[in-house]
Amino acid sequence: MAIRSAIPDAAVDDSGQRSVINDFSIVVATANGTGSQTSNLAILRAIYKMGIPVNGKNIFPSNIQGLPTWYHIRVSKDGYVARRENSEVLVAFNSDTAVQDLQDLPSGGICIYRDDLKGLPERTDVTMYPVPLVRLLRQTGAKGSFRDRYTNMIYVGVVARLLDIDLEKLDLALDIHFKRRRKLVDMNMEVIRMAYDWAMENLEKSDPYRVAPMNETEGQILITGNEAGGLGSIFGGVTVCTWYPITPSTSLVDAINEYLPQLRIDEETGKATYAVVQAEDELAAIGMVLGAGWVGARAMTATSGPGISLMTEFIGLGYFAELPGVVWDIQRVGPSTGLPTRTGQGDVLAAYFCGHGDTKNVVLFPGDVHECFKFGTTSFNLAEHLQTPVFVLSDLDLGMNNWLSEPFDYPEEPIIRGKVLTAEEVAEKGFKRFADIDGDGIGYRTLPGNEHPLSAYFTRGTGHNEAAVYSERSEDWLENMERLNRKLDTARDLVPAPVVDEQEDADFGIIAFGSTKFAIEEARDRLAAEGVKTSFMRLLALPLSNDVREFVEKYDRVYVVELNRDGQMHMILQTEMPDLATRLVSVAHLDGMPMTAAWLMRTLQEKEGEAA
Amino acid sequence: MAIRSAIPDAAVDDSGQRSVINDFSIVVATANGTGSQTSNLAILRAIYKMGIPVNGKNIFPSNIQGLPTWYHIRVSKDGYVARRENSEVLVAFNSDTAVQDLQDLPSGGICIYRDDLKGLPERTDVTMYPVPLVRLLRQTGAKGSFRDRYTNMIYVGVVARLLDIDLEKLDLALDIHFKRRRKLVDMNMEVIRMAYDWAMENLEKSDPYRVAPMNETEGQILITGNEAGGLGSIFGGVTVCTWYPITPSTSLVDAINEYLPQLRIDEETGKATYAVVQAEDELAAIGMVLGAGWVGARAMTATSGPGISLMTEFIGLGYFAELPGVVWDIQRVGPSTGLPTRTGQGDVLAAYFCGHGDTKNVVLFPGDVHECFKFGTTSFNLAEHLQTPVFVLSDLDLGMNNWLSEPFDYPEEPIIRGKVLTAEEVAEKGFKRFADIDGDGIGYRTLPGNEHPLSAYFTRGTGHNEAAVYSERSEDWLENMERLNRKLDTARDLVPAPVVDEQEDADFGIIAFGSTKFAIEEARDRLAAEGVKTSFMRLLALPLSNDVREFVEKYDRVYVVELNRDGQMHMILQTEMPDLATRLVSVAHLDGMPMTAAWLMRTLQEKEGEAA
Amino acid sequence: MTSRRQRTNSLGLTKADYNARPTTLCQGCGHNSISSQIINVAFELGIEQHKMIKLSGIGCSSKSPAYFLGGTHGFNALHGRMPSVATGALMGNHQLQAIGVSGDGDSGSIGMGQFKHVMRRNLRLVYIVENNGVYGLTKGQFSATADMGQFLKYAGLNELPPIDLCMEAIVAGCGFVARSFSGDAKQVRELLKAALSYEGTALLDIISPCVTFNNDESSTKSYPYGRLHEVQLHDISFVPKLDEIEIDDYQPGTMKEVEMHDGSQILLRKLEEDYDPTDRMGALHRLQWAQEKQEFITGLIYYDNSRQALSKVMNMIDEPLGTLPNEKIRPSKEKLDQVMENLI
Amino acid sequence: MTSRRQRTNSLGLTKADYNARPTTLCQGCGHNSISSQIINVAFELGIEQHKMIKLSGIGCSSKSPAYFLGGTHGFNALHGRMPSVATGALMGNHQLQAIGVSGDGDSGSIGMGQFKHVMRRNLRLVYIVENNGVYGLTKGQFSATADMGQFLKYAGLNELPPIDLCMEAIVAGCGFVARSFSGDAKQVRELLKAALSYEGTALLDIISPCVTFNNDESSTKSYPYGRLHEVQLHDISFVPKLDEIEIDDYQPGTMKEVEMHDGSQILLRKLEEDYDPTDRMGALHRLQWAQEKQEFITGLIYYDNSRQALSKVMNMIDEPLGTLPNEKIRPSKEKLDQVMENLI
Ligand SMILES: Cc1ncc(C[n+]2csc(CCOP(=O)(O)OP(=O)(O)O)c2C)c(N)n1
Ligand SMILES: Cc1ncc(C[n+]2csc(CCOP(=O)(O)OP(=O)(O)O)c2C)c(N)n1
Ligand code: SF4
Ligand code: SF4
Ligand SMILES: [Mg+2]
Ligand SMILES: [Mg+2]
Repeated sequence: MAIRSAIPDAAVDDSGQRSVINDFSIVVATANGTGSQTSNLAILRAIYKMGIPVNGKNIFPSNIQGLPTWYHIRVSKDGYVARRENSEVLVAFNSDTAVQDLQDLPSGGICIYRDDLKGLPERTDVTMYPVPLVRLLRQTGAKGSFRDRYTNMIYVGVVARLLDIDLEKLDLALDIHFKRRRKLVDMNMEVIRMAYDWAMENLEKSDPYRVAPMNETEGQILITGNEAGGLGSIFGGVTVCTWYPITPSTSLVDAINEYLPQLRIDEETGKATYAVVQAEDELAAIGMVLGAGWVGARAMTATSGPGISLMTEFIGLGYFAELPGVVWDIQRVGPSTGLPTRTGQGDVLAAYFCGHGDTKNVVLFPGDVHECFKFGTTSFNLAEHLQTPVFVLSDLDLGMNNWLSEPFDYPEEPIIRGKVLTAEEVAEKGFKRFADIDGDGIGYRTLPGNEHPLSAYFTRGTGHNEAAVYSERSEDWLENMERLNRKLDTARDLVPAPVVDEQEDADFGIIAFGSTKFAIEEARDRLAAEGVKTSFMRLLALPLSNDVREFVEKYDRVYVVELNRDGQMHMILQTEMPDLATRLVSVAHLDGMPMTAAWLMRTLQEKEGEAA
Repeated sequence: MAIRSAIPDAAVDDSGQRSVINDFSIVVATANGTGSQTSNLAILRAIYKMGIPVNGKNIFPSNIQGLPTWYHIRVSKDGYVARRENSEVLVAFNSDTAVQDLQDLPSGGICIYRDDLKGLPERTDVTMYPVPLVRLLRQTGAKGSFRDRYTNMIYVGVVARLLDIDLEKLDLALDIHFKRRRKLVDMNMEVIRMAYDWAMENLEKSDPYRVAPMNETEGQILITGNEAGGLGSIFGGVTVCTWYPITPSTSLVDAINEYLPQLRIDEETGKATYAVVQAEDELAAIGMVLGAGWVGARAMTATSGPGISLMTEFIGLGYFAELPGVVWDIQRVGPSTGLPTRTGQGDVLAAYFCGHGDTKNVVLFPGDVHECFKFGTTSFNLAEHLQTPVFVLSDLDLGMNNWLSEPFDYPEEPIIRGKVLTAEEVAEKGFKRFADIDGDGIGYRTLPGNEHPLSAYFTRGTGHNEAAVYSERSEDWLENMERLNRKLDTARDLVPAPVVDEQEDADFGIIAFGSTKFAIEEARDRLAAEGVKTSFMRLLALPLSNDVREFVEKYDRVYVVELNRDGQMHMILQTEMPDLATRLVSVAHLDGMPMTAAWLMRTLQEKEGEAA
Repeated sequence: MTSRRQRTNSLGLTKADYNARPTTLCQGCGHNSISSQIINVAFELGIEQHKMIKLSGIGCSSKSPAYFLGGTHGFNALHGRMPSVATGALMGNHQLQAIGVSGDGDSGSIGMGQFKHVMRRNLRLVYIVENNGVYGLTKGQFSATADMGQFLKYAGLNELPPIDLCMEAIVAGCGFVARSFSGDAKQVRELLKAALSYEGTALLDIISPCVTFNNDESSTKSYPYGRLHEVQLHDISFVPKLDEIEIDDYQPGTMKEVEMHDGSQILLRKLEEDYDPTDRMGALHRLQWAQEKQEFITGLIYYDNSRQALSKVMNMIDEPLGTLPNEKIRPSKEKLDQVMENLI
Repeated sequence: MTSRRQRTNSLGLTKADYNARPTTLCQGCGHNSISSQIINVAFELGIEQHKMIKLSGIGCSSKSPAYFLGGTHGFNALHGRMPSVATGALMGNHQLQAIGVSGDGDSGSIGMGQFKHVMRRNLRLVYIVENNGVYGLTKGQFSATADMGQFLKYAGLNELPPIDLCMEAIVAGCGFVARSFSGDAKQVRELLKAALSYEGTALLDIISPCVTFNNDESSTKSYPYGRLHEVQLHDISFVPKLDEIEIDDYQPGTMKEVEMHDGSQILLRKLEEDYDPTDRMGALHRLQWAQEKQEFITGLIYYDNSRQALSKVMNMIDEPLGTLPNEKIRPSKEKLDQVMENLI
């Protein structure tokens, strides 16, 4: 099983020229806070408007201005969207990193660089395209902060020329970006055109990389996981959303704040059917969620690792007092403050066992923007049905980057409010808050405001009996905790089942979750092309549903692939299937970057070598 | 393997009377806040001053006054100190619980009760001793709050008479309790004697239970685990102790506060060599610990489950920024506020994995008061040597109850301050905070105040390189996290090794930790008596040392015994030894009460039955 | 037994209907008196229990909601975190009237941040601090409201200055700030009634002695001290909007009437000549002065109803959010398609 | 290049010796000016860097300790938790002089509780809030010090009243409370010097504009607003204890001298006639007034040195606890035996 070279084989096109079409990556190196995001998104959008599958990943620093940022654009005719280890096209516009950036450029690649960069290494194995930035800038007449913005438009023009990006599509991209404010669009297009023209005249294209129109993105939307999650929550019926800003979760609540007024103002009264509260911290944010859940609201918050740590005490309360609530954790790299602008999957244990004493929480793992949208409904339904906090673990890569996707269908999953008794039902059947009438571990609850005098009870984090009365009796404690375990078992059947793709006579199995799916799918295709057959189970939730066992039983080796150091999901799988523990092989790695297919292939190959 | 009856076989003594000597339990049922603790401790002390091994356990409610409290005294000539399921001698002085208390009395037992109790069940299989409380109280002439206290002394007198407790020893016990304030002692002894005399005249002893002097407790001390831990910390060199009150940890800091002025005032200056700060909450308490650890102090805090949850974010910082600090967690029953006055071992996962991202912490498990004392030094040494937060997981049973013990030896373990560079050493060798010079994962640190200009560095929870400079580079992150893992491996060799007691040809192994050791030892003795051989490994720490694997490899079945619902240690053991996972059988149970040998035997028997 | 007709209120309920489980607090604990007054007030005002919620943190004080208004849903939250839970509950259902009970440790120590921020937000919440200067439930440590220089058997000498929760509330933007004494039943009642009519967060800082750990007369939080030293700023009475107001002995300049949003009135018969509870600076001044002189002033210390309750500020629909029908909380397919259209 | 002799201070160090890593904050950020003033002051006072520590929470502001005094140990803690870490550090070594840097979000939102309690404890800490009314690092949300009614592009309209950290500090017991403006370099410097001489916690609430997210002139936390509206209460100068004091133009009644514990003096040339920073009530009053009138007052708002630093209150041994030799921290065998004896 050989690993393919990172650079796709160049083909020879009709004109007899060696060419690589729609299958390469671009990396744009700039400093943040200069507006380069606008330029990068314009390139991304223009390519996708040309019908070509494309994906953008922003590798940005944890500050506001002036530190290195890399924007990776993967153009892939086959629709692969995972990160690639190398980019063939480098736009070296950041003097602080240019030397290293150029060193990292693979042989055969091209480097578009501002010609005032000093001390660049000599490389004869790549094509160098210098851009006389200062002169071109002078031509624009830009002053002050415009200099930065126009700098970025200049590389757009040059890239467009060199890669054959359609100027019309660039115009369209900017038009979308600037929300039809034509003046802005025109000003920027002017610079782009100027640079384009300059490049046309002055740069001789001598490399194989270019794009060519396809028809693969028609009708697709471009959206981040956080926007999708925010929209999903709105269509899932969120009524109370509380939060405290933290990267990379902030844009999820931003999306909610943006869309709510347009989607959820009551038409009759013109009033809000929702409340969004910026809390003073995460302790307050989760406290509000549980308070709101208690009175019946579909309540949520969004945060990241440090916020989860701070919420631990409240999550334990939510688990034990059986309060619904949804917590989106857009994972970044921990422990501690860690790398706030890098991606990972390190909060699996923190979420699943969040709380002291014996707690186990329901956790969902969306793997793409579709699932982010979908789980907006699913998470609330589970939280209300199971009367417990539900985590949704996304990550920075999925959450903050833009993904091409089919538009979202209207949710099929109905809004389910769980076992809530009305006053009439209390009158009819009586009410014992924690009685396990249905044998599924889930009691019936009443909401404050219920007029029946027997509906009132006291919610608490202290020991209680079936009737919700304070109790220190051993039997009450035991029964209650056993019922909570039963409830978790009920959850196994309710949570979304894993997505399975099995190949007959597969050499081994792979289990993973979340956004690593893109790298895994690509790696599987490439392995298959080399004759290695694999089966893939993508977990969508904890607790594990029972089909996980069946899957593992089928394979001698099941690789558990995840973006963390300790193999956290691997641990959980082992403890739930001790008899199969030795089949489960951990493939865990965390360096802050999204997983690549190449890394995964290499690692699987090594491990398979060891196993052989 | 039959389980023995809870009541020890009665023997026939010299005088031909059936008698059970020094081998039974007493339970005193009262309400809290009435001063009954003084009476119960007096009984306990008097018995131990008679040379008889004895243990007392207070089962008290989470309020201040008026709710049911049970004080269990186990008298055991063989020195067993675990809780027993039944007590043969009931002192029924709480009208709220008397009916149930009497129902729980095993056949053949005796009930000493106030004769104003209403509606007691008729039982012919037990001996009833009514006490005319009101009349006796009137005789004392007690008024106001004295009525409560004397009520309690009255049962002391009756119990003393019926069980043959030496009045001299009771006098001695009160003398100790009241710190030689003879007037108080005499007032109370007068009531005791009065009740004793009344019982002598009016109650005919017709049951077998009594105590008789032995010589088994000579020179032993009576101490709680929390006092031992507090003292241990003082001899371990604590300099900064911060805390926020929470049951059942408060008395640990109380002991520190009590002993520090007598042990650690600097003799020359009369000033304090320590600082104890009551923080505004647990977040602040742990923040102070880490700040103090950073400047070189041996800093600690004590808390319980809810406090651990609140400390999660800071513990992650301590782990990642590599700051020493000690956190005593005197475990109570969780999740959430749970049962604040009941015991358990439910914080194993919460402590070991405390923090989001990939964290793993060092955790110590004292099993008796000796180890509580000892770990006062060990915990600080590990924290400073490993530059990381160290948990000490005790529990309410061990921490708050009084235990007979040999006096503590002066610590053999020297005070170790870890790898701290002086200004001279920095000048000589240079300084790179996180360089792994010794290959053990532990860098050298400098303390603020170090005069060498190169000694200063910036401590942070964000990504950093070897030189402690902020870094978002993937390689730096990876290297650093791998080094932290190496450090954890180093810890495996440094933490106290498990205590092992193996029997040849043992039928199975047992792994446990903490205060369950008493029930386990008793159960093993009783099993041995029935021909069942067992080997026992008591873990003293996480991460696991390497001998754990060796132990498990020897037995087909290893029962992992713990006081929680989810078998938390069992999970950790499984994940660390997947190849042996199926040998590890979880024996987990949590109802708030200390474990009993009888329960354990029953459970092991069942499981062995299943295995057979 | 003779069956005496029991007094009933406007709803035909007896006072006993407002009881809950028997208290497990110490006999004589100030907190119990406050619970009684809550029961009295609810009975007298004819409150419908299901229209209320009661919340608390952790502590002896925070247990008390279990001992009043058994027909009201209650939430015993975490130590210091009642305010956030109350905020969430009142966002989820702003029709409910909320009583939050906390302690001085619960609000002044661990809960300081949430205390300040709930005051800023101004939800419709009666926030009662049962202030005894001590941690009752954990047996006698000093809380942040204990006086500097105070000595306690358990805790020794307190060397930190006290936090004055009334001052804190005013500074944080609270518009109804009162101090009272659990031994002053009438005042507690009238303040409670007024607070329940207030359309925002109302703080009642009620000195409520801990008879077990802090009741020595040397403590400003003790019964003996309170009884001897209480200085009422005014004699307060609350007049619900429906009542005919009848003021006997009206003397000009001795009475201040405060008109509330819902039409009720607070009548203040001035005891301290020029105290004006609507003057923010004056209120701070008076508190500061009282702190320096260790004076135990009680009454309505500050009143302002210029701020709107948060639910109004947020323009929330009249119905409780928590129980809106599914049609109102899931937008239509057309709307989704529109959104998708814009993302293409 | 010509080698000009660089100015050196009493330790023979140049100003550059007080630099640290280059800033990564935005160009023009107010926080950078404050860092510069810290460097200037340390240079001018001839501070030995190893005798200090610098601490912070999380935020743009909290990054700044990485950009001054490179020879000083630093601790970048958690969001809102600098005070507790500083407290621990100063318990472990009370010989150190501590500068804590925080932001308005860091101190006023998530850190409110720790802010209040560190003020109560009164450790020797210069507590600087780099106050820009906004969350810089998370890109422009309102913080708790933002003005009511303010509008921001990102965050919309702020509908909550601002928290005034000076008022909060005074109410909590802080004895050195100042407000300044990062655009007023001289005042920042003099206040910093005085704060460093203060034997307790000194709060410097420095309005420090966020040029990226909150620098519109309509914002009271912007440069344009600050430049136009700053009202200095006095012209402040700090005179270290060794200096000969020479006051020119001395006019009776126009100058106030404040004598500090260590013999230094703060000279206040009155600009606002009857402002007396040693009058606690007056200070609260003035702040309250300024808040109502949206006046931007700067200067030493409150000064009181009657409270002792915590290490004195706790009667701590002179040497730092953290580095006491083992003999001093482990009691003798005899002492253990004695304790054991008493437990038998
Ligand atoms: C996180 C957490 N820390 C500590 C405790 C322990 N605790 C329970 S009540 C209490 C103090 C209560 O004091 P206060 O609020 O004044 O109430 P009081 O009992 O005096 O009425 C403490 C520290 C807890 N329950 N949770
Ligand atoms: C527990 C936690 N929650 C949230 C964050 C994200 N965060 C980082 S800085 C910041 C706000 C900083 O605002 P401020 O203190 O005013 O500093 P500024 O950036 O304005 O100087 C937040 C919310 C975090 N780091 N940790
Ligand atoms: S301990 Fe104090 S506060 Fe608690 S119930 Fe008893 S008297 Fe009340
Ligand atoms: S975002 Fe604002 S606060 Fe942060 S560095 Fe830039 S200007 Fe300063
Ligand atoms: Mg209290
Ligand atoms: Mg700010």
